[in-house]
Amino acid sequence: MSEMQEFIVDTTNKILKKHVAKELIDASEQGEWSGNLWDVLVESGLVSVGIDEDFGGTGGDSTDAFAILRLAGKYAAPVPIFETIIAGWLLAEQKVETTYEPTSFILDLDNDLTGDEFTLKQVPWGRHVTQVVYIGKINNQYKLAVLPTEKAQVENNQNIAGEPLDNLRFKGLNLEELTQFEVERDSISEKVLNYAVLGKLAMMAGAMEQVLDLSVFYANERQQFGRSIGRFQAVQHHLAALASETAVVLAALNYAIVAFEEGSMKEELSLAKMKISEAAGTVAGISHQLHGAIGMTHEHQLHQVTRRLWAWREDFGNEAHWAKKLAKAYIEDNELSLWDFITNEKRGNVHAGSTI
Amino acid sequence: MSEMQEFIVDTTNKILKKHVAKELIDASEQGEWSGNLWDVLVESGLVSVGIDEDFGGTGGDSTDAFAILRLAGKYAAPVPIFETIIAGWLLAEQKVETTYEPTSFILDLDNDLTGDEFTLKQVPWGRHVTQVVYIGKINNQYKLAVLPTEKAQVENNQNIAGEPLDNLRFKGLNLEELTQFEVERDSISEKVLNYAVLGKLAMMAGAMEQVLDLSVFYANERQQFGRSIGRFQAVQHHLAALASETAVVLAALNYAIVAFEEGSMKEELSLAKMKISEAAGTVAGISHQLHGAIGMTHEHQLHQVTRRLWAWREDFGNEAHWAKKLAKAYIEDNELSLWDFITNEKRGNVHAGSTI
Amino acid sequence: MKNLDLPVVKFTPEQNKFRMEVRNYLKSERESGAFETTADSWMTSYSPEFSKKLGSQGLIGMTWPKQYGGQERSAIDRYIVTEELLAIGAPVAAHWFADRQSGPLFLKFGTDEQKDFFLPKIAKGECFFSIGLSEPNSGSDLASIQTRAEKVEGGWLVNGMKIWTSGAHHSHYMITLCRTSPKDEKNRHAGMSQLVIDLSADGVTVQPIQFLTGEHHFNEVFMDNVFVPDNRLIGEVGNGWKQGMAELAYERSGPERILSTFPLLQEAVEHLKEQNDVSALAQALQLVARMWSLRNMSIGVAQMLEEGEDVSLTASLVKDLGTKFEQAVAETVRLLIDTTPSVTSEKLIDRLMAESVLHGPGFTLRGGTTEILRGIVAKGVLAQ
Amino acid sequence: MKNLDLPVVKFTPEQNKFRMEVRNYLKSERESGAFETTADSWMTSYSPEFSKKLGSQGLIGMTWPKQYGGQERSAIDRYIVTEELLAIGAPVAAHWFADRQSGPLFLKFGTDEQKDFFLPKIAKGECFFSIGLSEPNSGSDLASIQTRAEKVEGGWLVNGMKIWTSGAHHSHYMITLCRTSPKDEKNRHAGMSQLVIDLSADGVTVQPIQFLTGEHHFNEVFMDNVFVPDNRLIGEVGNGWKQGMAELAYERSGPERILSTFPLLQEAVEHLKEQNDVSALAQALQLVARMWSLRNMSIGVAQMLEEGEDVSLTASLVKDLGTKFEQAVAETVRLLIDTTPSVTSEKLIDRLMAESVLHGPGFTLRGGTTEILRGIVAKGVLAQ
Repeated sequence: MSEMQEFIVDTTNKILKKHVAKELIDASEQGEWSGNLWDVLVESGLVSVGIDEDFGGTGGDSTDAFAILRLAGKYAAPVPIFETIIAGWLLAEQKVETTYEPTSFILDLDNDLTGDEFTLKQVPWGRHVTQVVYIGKINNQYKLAVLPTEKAQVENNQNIAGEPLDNLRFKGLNLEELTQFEVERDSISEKVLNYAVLGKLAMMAGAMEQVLDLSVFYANERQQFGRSIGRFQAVQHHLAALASETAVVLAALNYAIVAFEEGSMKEELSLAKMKISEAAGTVAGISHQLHGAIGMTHEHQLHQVTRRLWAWREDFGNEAHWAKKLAKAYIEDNELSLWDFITNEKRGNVHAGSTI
Repeated sequence: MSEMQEFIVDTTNKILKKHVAKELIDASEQGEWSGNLWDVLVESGLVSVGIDEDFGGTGGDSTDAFAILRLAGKYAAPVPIFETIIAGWLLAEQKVETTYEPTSFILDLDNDLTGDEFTLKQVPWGRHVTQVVYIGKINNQYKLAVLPTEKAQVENNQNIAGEPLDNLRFKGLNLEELTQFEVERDSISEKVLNYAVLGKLAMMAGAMEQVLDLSVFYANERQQFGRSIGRFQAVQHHLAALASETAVVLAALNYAIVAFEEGSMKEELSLAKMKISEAAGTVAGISHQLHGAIGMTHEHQLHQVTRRLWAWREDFGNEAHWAKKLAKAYIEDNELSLWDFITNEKRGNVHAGSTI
Repeated sequence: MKNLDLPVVKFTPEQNKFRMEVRNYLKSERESGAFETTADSWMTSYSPEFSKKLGSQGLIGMTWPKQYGGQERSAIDRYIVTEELLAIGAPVAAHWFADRQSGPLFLKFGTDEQKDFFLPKIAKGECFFSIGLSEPNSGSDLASIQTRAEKVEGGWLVNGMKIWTSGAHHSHYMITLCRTSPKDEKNRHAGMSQLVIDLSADGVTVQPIQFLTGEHHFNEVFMDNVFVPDNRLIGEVGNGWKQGMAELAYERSGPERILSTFPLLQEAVEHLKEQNDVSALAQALQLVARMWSLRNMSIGVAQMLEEGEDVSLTASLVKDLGTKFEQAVAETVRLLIDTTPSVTSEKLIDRLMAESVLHGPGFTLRGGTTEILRGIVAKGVLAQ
Repeated sequence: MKNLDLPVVKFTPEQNKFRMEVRNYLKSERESGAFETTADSWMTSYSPEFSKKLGSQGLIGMTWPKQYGGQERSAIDRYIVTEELLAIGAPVAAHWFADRQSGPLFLKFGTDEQKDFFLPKIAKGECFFSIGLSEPNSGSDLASIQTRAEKVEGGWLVNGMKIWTSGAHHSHYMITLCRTSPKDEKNRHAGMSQLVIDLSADGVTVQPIQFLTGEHHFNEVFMDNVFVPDNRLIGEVGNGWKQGMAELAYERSGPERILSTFPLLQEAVEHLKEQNDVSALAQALQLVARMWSLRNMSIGVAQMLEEGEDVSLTASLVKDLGTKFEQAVAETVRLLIDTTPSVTSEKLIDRLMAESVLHGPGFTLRGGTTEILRGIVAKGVLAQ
């Protein structure tokens, strides 16, 4: 980790530790906006990392941003930091200055906006963002466009983690007047998925770290039959499995991030998504078995991370979805034997720039 | 269980307990013929149960035969009793008197015997049987035929359990002169599979009972860190899982047998095969984990049953094979909702005869 | 090792006919809007109105003597009704414990007065019970409970606290395990008794424990000098542990240990059938094979219970396997069908998936954790 | 909780080139009939000729000083070679332990004379070692070993018995953990020492323990007044336990904990690719995703070992996950492709399946059972 990155991680950690209490997450799930937390993150420049200062960003690279998102996942920070960072990257690439406003994005290639009434379905944090970066068709042309939410009617909906996933009904918006850019379907889709999947994977890895921490704490703390439950073999097995899964998830994540940073990422994204989405359910399940009844209560913190794991593992397609995608590519585009495929390293001599 | 069946089970149990020692199985896997055991089984009439006395059988019904096969599986009896019983049923249905000779059968619908040189591949117990009931084409017509093995050249091969699975090269056999019967492809195939799958499932259930017995014995016997390993939580979990799987396998088997006996069997066969083949691997794996290193030795008895479970679970198609078959039928032939399908009981008012 | 074979139960034509009647009744109720299908409905879907309807149809306390409002039907008939209710995900949480545990407990250990007083009301679907067992820090070690009942003139004075009490905020009574004499370390299970506590009595306070979804099913029940008259003691003083354990056998092997997530499986199978997706349907049907086998087992145990045989081992086996199966449904289905699990979704499969995932961890915890069950089973098999 | 991140290792272009050289060499060896691909080859596929060839190619003892016949290459280079050998299922059992454990042990604790004497021969692929640890009834509790070495004039007199000793019937030496002073219940791991026993010495008897398949890999080694000269003691008297445990770290996280069944996976993937079976291939690739992640982890641990960091926790994690993965390969593949597993089959996939299934149970037993590893890990994480 570079010194710069250590500093960013340290700062982020301090901010989130201080500002994200269980009650804040509860309130957010009840519909409140975590305004204070958001303001602090904005002021610290954390919602615009990976964007060059020329476009109003904070600088740093995408690896720094993924490190921030990993912590956001760990603390279950109830703000659209993931969406804002990635929307910011997409806009900066179109040379749009970043605004520091809470921003969402949605990739919906089958959608075609026409006329002056249309709906965006399942927009993450829809009710709380001031703009949505939409990637889909407008009048039958693929566009990346910025939709201000001011005039949108919000239909509340939420994912399994209680995060907003709202339908936005737009009315009276002039599609011609939007900030918008023509894009090529496949390349924009790949780009958005690269950012989004990696970002979510980082958040999932962070959430798993938190699950492990909570489990270790509980196993040390909780007494039964006169001794701490960490001394029971079954509980030890649970802890070992949690530690194993977390470590292997980090190994998947870190390799994918390095490949991305170096501009050589190919199947690493699929493989990391496949492994990490699979691990999410394992980790959540084991931690609940370990925590017993207390972990099933709203009062305990565990569910705030496990529900996020259950939600996030499905985002942008779960492991089975990506496995099928990879299988198709493997059959169609790949001439290598499996071992050649696994050890095929084009990395090490590629050094693409990583600041966006 | 009827009194008659209790008597049969009791007799079989006594015979197998007395005659099937580990050394006998070892010798069989080395290629020896378990002649003594076979003779006792023949004399007791156990290889011809379920065949009417009119055709030289011992009487009794198929349920009795499945009870015998369950014990044969439990003791890993190294003789072609499964093959002989089922071949006997198939012949009796064609009014061929049963011979008490060790007999194998093979269902190979894609094979077409012509001329005077042909090969039967992977014939169970091929080297030790005097005849094979062949179900497949002869000169492009579906037939059930009896092939004497006298003139066949044997190419030794074996399954993962060390049971013979030999290629028989026939030469100079006059196909015209064989005892043979025209059969209808689909109905004969279904019939043979019904008998064969149920019989093998009974053997697998018996093998699982044996695995559980061996495991319980070992857990009580083996000492570590100064106490019997049955007192360790991890070992207890293993034992509980073994008992659970064995019990649920018996529940699957017994329901399928009753349905068969009543002539109402439909998807019960697939469901039982799917569950029991799945359980076989679980049970074998857990028992080895429980036994540790000793279970990996040839000296210990465990592998004689676990290797059979690993072999038998693949016989006549494994669980995935049957699941696909059932899925196709479910899509094509079934109008019921899942719950209607599961609870669809035509039984209870059907009383088909069961003696073959 | 004891034989693990269970009886094979064949439903009679009459039973199958009865099943179809119940099924059609429930379908028409659902169509008329009386309820919506949910996963895990027996734990979470509460409707006193619907319970009353079931009572009026004779579907509660079905096996009990007619003299107490029952129908004197067989355990298998009751099994059929239970299955149908769960398979359609009907709202049965209100009367569940009264029907499953409290009624049978009264029949076995209760006085005539208790039977006369409670059973007809339960059977009508008008009287709901909770079970007061766990306490803070008792964890899996129920012998360590501290709620105590002190003998006073004409009754008992109860002080203490129960936790994880399902439905106490709706129920009329709670069957409460209390210490009636001090703990004896040599016989840790002695000295406990079961008392029926009126949840509206003075000194009783019910406080919600929010479920992780924010839903309210569980409670803490505080008892501060609650007076319980002598005629509300069940069975014998000091015999509470044994009575309570017998009660638990009823709850281990029923269809509710297999079918909690069945509505999701059904929805998934219909979807895959429509899609003609043989490969994915095959994987879903592998779950059906597990379920079919488990169901055979569970019906076999029901039959043994009916015949008064000891099912402590086999019932534990069913629960261990069944609850794992219930969890496996969601984890398998999500790999076969793309969903966005959400309790607020308008898509049925998304909602059932959310319910199944969120409630999933509880399946292997409630009614004896996996660890406890496996301990019981292991001791059972090792001893044989 | 300590951070579980491991270093990300990027192979350099030189390393990738080296990998291709090794791969091409092995492929040409296989084509020329020098060996057949097998699953679990590092444990079961024994060929002194092939070991010698590898030695002559500089592929044994690669990281050791040139002065002792090594190549002074990096741990990552060695990692690459190990991977390539396992992926192709080459017969490497003969020299495996000498290369992996005994050599590094001598380098760390051995005398100059020992290094001079043993290392060059090992590196040439001409000197094979076994590891004498387990004893009958020692089970997982190695502190309870009873083989004892008594000090005599000019050396030690060893009496006792070792069990599960891989390859002792082929090996020249066995590094033997012995008691050199009586057991102290307060410090159970004290008083043990490591001696190099010449397996051709007087008093040594090697008896086969047949593997469940009938194959001969394991042995019992009896030592009856075996004289071991002073210069065959490794390291310090009484320090044998510590030295031995350090040795174990080398064996926990290597590619052999991931790749034992890789030949089967490769064969299956090729088959499914040919069949254009997207759905089944997707399931096989889910295994590949696990393997890729594990491999990243294993390489990270190798890097830490190279840097002299403590890997006791992380190496145990790799082994626990890796061996489970190795087992999962056969259990998954069999559901995707119809096979008739048979060691005598002419069909490669049937044979690889048989080998993988039959050896499978051993993966999670050898080198520390799942139970032991999980205990180590749990204690590790609880203490942090």
